[in-house]
Amino acid sequence: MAQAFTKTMARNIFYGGTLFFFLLFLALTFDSHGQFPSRDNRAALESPDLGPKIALGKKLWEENDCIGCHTLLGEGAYFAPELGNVYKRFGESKEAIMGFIKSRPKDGVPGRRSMPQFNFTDEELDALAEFLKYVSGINTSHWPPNVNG
Amino acid sequence: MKYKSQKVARLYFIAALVLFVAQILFGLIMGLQYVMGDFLFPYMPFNVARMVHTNALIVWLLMAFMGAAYYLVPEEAETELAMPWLATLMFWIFFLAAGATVAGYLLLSYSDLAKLTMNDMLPTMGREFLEQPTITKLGIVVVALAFLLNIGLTILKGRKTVINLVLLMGLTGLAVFFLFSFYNPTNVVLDKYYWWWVVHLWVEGVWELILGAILAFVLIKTTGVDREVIEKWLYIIIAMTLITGIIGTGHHYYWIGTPEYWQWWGSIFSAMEPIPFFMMTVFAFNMVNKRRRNHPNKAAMLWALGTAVMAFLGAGVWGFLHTLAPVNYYTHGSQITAAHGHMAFYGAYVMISLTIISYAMPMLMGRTAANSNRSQVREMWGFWLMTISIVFITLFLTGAGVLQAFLQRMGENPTPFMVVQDKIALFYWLREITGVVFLIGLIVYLSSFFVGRNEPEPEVAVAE
Amino acid sequence: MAESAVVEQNDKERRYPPGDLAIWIFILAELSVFAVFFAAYAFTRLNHVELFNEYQQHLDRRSALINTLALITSSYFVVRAVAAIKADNAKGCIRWLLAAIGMGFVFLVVKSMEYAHHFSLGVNLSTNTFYMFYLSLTFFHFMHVMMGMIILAAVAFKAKQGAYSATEHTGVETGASYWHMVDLVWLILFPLVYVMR
Amino acid sequence: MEKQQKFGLRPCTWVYLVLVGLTFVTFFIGQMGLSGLKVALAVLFIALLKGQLVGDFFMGLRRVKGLWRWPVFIWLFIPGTLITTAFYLAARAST
Repeated sequence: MAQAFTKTMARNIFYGGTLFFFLLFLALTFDSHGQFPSRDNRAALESPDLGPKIALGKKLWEENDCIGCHTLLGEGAYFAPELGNVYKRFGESKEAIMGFIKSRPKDGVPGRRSMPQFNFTDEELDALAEFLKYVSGINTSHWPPNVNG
Repeated sequence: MKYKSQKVARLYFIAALVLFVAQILFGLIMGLQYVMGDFLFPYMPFNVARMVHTNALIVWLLMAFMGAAYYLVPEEAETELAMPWLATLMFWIFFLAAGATVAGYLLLSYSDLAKLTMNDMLPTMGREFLEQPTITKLGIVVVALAFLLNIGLTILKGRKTVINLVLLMGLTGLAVFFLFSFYNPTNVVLDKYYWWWVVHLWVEGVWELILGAILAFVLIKTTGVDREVIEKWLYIIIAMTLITGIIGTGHHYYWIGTPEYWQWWGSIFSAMEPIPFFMMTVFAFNMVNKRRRNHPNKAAMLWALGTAVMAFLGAGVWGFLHTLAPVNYYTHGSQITAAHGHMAFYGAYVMISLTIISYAMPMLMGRTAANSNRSQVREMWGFWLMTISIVFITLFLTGAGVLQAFLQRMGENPTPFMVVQDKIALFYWLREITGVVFLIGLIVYLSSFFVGRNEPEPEVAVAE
Repeated sequence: MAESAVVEQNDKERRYPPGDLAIWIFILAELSVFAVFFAAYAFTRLNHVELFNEYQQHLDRRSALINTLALITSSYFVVRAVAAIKADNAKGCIRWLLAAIGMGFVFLVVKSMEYAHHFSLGVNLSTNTFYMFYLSLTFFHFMHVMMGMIILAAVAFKAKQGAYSATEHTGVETGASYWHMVDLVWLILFPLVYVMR
Repeated sequence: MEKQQKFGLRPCTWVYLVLVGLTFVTFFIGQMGLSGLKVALAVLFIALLKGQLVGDFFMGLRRVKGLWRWPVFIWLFIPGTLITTAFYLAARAST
């Protein structure tokens, strides 16, 4: 197909098509922003009581690289359980989550995967649990399929 | 090699290969931790090994891309690099920053590293693939800007070819979308939404421009096919890539709190994403069949064709396997994702990096066009060992993933995560063994740089 | 006319469709996306027949009629533009192209009025599955109309500069092919979304 | 140019008039509120016919030989079949 298609036209399609679909992507992004408030559990974030706790919880989540073993809403590492729904899995109990994190043995469990002992303070534990509770309130279109994540 | 300043690429390529070794070693550690959970615990928890594994990959690919740019841009532009000294300086800054960051990961606890680097001032750490301390991220931006300046000026003062333009667009896009890594709101949905603007728009967007440009360059050089033909294919392929890939971002927006229409938009467009990869395969084989000369560097040709095939398999086929929302509902965040990730990254980006290294390294080492026959044969052994290993790693992880989805997410009595992990341990063992074969392949590959150095280049019959 | 003889010979035995083949690769990609979208609509409707039938009644079929006529007419004008340039009539070609763009504007205005009506009622992509499809399909198509108009305008501009003639008019055919594709998609979209129940 | 004019009109003009006519047919079917499988499929068939006319006469595919003769036909055929199937299943489920 020697001259059936030309470089100029291929170039025009590249520039035009890219611009076109990027604009479409921006339009959908704009619409998504309109929908986020009804799905992203904003009430918890904006509550003067919980908001700062969640923020601290997310900071701890990040500064201990929890995502390096766990998934959160399915994204992260696949070494340890999904935590987006851990609040539900642990019977909607913040105390259970805090207890679990707190009780990890320092030297691990022989022969098995185990979570490190992070020596969090009670305030930090509470913040982390509050963060995980907040995430469990996000509307994820019924994912994961069941409580096991 | 036509221009003296191209030589700076050698530094980048060598560093890239060093980091490649690190990546594989830490991959093996992780693989072992999957089946022997207490291995190196608590000195090196899994997340630390994983950070080194993934970050080393990203940095070495960036190094290889930069090296590729420093090599091919002057040759395409037919002029010396604008500022060779800046390229060397930036290399050392980048390499030392990467080294310091890895040392930080290994020697400090991650939270201490966060404190030390004052993450509080601009918290960006602790998100997958973007674990680097904020200061490292800023360093990457500086290096990227200096690099773009250098490359941009070179292109401006020289011949403007399509390959150079596409490469420059890809690299600019890479730098621009990286800026979204500095946006880190508390709102997890927003955080994730824009996190993908870095990750997806990199690997399924602008990086493919870089891939296309490098592949086109190597094909022009090794096949002698008319530039005009190769360039129009390049345009049409990258056009299809972005047409499908930009809205294809939607396949990450199914279950993270984003509106449900993304399930449709994402499924439909990402289902089209294999098309450009398929076109790339057709293109590469077509060009090689139409070649006007037989280049003495057979190994580079093998890598180029390998890239085209493996990128289609890894990114195209394995991506398609789980991209449709109803399937992804069961496979999201499972070992299927890991399987796809391994073959796609190897097939597309690792292989294109090794393609340009294979093509350019002989010249950078002072040879005319190719390594000796012995060295090339050794290199091809490395190619096959690594490529076949990655295929099996992918198959084993796919097996693990299918079982995981089945046991953990389907059926009447779904099984908890850790129980499932025990049940599929066999696949992890097989994966780890294959990983060792991959390492052997890598060693064989690296050894090819040291054999037959004083032997002559293979002679080739001139094709008509 | 000597030229028309050449043209006819070209027209009789073509291996490739009119215009640059690159645009046809693009057209095929676009058509595939729409095809999947149509099939998705039909099969999703299968599970929500009543919802789809109910909300279909909320659409303004009269606007859709006007729009269908606008696009068909516009497509026809583009056919005449190609015929004009094949007769070496660049002025006529430009006039037909401008008329086609004008019909495109009619489409955009009418469709925007429809959208304004829906938005004033608070309808959006997340309202329900029917509206998700209705808005996605029509808006995606809407953007194609805009894109097509830009392409036609570019072709008209180049024609004005004298870039095309009876012997060299691939550019006109390329733009025309794209525009017909936009029309073609709407011809299926209109009955599927507005009428079939 | 267009030699085979009939009643002084070009083929493309005839096609245009047919397209307009068929559009009104579809519209009135909608206005009359007709529903049911047969009506839906009739409407679909009209649409596919219109699509084929556009492909053949407007896009000029009728003059193309070989592979490229068929993209529009195939494009109409596959979604047409799928839509027919889906509407058939929907109608069967509701009775």
